Amino acid sequence: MIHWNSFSDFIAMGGYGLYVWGSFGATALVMAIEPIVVLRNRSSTISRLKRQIRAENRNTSE
Amino acid sequence: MLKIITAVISRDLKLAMRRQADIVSALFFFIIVVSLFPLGIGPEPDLLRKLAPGVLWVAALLATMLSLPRLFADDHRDGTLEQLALAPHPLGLVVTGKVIAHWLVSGLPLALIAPILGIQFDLSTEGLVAITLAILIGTPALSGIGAIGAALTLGLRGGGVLISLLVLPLYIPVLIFGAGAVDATVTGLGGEGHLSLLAALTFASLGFAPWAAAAALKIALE
Amino acid sequence: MKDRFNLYRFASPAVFYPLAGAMTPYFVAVSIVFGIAGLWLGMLVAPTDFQQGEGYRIIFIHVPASWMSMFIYLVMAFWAAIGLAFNTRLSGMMAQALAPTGALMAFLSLLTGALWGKPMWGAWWVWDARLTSELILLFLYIGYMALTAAIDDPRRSDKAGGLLLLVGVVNIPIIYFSVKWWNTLHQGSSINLAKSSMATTMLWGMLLMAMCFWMYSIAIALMRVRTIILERERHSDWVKTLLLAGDPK
Amino acid sequence: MLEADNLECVRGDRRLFAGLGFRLGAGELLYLQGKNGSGKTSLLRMLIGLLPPEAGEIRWKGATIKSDEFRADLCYLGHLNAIKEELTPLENLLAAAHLADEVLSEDEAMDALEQVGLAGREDLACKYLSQGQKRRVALARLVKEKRPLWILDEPFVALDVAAVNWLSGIISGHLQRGGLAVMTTHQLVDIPAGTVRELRLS
Repeated sequence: MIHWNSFSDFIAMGGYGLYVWGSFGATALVMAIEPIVVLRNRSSTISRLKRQIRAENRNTSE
Repeated sequence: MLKIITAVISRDLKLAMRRQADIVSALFFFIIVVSLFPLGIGPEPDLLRKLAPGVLWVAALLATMLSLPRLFADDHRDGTLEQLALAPHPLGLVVTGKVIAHWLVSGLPLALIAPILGIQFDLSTEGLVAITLAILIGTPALSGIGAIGAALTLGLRGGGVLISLLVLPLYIPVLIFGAGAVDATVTGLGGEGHLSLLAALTFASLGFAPWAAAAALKIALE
Repeated sequence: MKDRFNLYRFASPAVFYPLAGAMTPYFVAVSIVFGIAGLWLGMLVAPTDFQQGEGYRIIFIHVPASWMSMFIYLVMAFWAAIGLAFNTRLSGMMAQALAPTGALMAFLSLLTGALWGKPMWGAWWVWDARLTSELILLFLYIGYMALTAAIDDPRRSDKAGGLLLLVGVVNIPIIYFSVKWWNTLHQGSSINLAKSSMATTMLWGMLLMAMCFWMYSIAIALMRVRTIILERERHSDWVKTLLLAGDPK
Repeated sequence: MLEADNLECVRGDRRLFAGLGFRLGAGELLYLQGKNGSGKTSLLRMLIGLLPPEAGEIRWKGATIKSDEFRADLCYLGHLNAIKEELTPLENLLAAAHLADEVLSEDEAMDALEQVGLAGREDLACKYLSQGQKRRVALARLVKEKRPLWILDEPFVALDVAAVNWLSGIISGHLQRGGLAVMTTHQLVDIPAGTVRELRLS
């Protein structure tokens, strides 16, 4: 069922290896970095908001 | 319905006449930008003739965009825009008047001066007629679509650059058919097809864009 | 104020926030499953294309990315229309959450298009009608993100951005046909990216990858919208209690 | 008859006021009191239809204010003078009237300008006028104003005593003719005619 007869053929990709793995690599990179950026943004927003809320509570409680 | 549009047009034209610096500066921008290209590309006539439609049209696009912020910004700053929004007429009609007034002050002069610049590019007489006609027919669409960009970015910092980001992609069909019309005429294919499509774009823009710009103004005036 | 039962109560950010949090993992999982199946079919099982050899396999990324860049823009325009019509705050947030992913999809489509074009037609960039329209679509995304970033007041930024999306979505067919006209006028041949007869495995591979990209986009949008909700609703009580009750999931 | 009920205004993320309502009949003036930032200007912008309320409704003569008819009855004077610097006072008055579908002859405009003490400066471009004079050009619109509903945002600000008395005379004349007015102001000015009602925004 597998089209390729050896792993090295698979990597060579009929001579188009650079282009095929280039585009897959780029896509994989994007789909890895984007979630990381979103999550880091989320945690920084949460910590910033927490500080703001604590600051507000401290002002109101004084 | 026409009364409010003509009222807005006459007001804006009177204002424009009082401050001719803006009209002339956009015109000189057009002239200078167009004249730069031969200096960059080189003087061979046949190359310049080939590039003329594209260069003239892109320069016309940029010149129109330069004067877009003025459409609403001055009125917004001195409070007259609010009064216009409170006029007992649909805001879309008021904006239509402003768009036409803007075209009379920006698009029309560009069309009148285009043939003279065409000579720099060694365009044939049919080419000169075609470029003038194309810019005459196409620039109202630029003013219409541009009004949407001007309304959306009203009062925003960095509005000038922002407008170009919003509006240039929407200008592409006008550019394609505008430049295409001249190109087709010059190469003998006949530019009627392009000009009719350009006219269609202009009517569609003048018909719909002011209402979208009016909605954007209402958002900005909130 | 009597609490009316209506759709808006469900669209309220406070209700949607935990919901989105719960759904995200499922979308991630489904996306991974589709991805593996798609790659398995596309990369391992699908035969060589008699015309383009093995290079055609880039379509398993290029076409899904192009579809998604288009689809996300339409979904954003849908949310914009809802937001402008019903004045619901959440729809504006959804549109803003989708924009970066849509732009990335458009960028990926262009990148993979270039990587595909180089071996096939010898040039990194070909002024093909579809690729050019994709480039313009990327400009539209950048315009939307620039406008919404330039406006501080969230409500105005949603409405102005929404209006730009609606204007953009009306212009997309016009842009596409004018580019097509321009392309056939100057070049005659329009390169058909997937003209060769599609073996069923190829077709399924592409469809599965498209589903993978779709689920991925939803998951990312849900994650991003939760941050936007927190940011915008920071003054409301439910956010304060949520944040003070330790690390919110 | 201007009615507002259950109005709510949210600015940014602060709710400025909620459940606000009032009725204003012919010949009545509504004073909007409240310190800065209490939502006075936002309420005015709601009344003129530029700012949609978060909740609640405003009716003029029983109908919604989102109509050309309402705007035909409305005269709004904001903080800004709403005059074009390049035009002369006369041109400004005539242009404003023309855009608002109002009949204003040149003589009436000249007379109005005279009343605000701009006699002789009718044909001087407004950019050459002082700030006070520009304000008076804006106020000159009220002299011949026939529209029934006036909404004025701090009309007395930066006016000398004589101008304040003159303006209160104009407003009371408007009220006597059965007009309505909604006004925000810092210093309480007594308006001789019409019934004055107050609405305080906490």
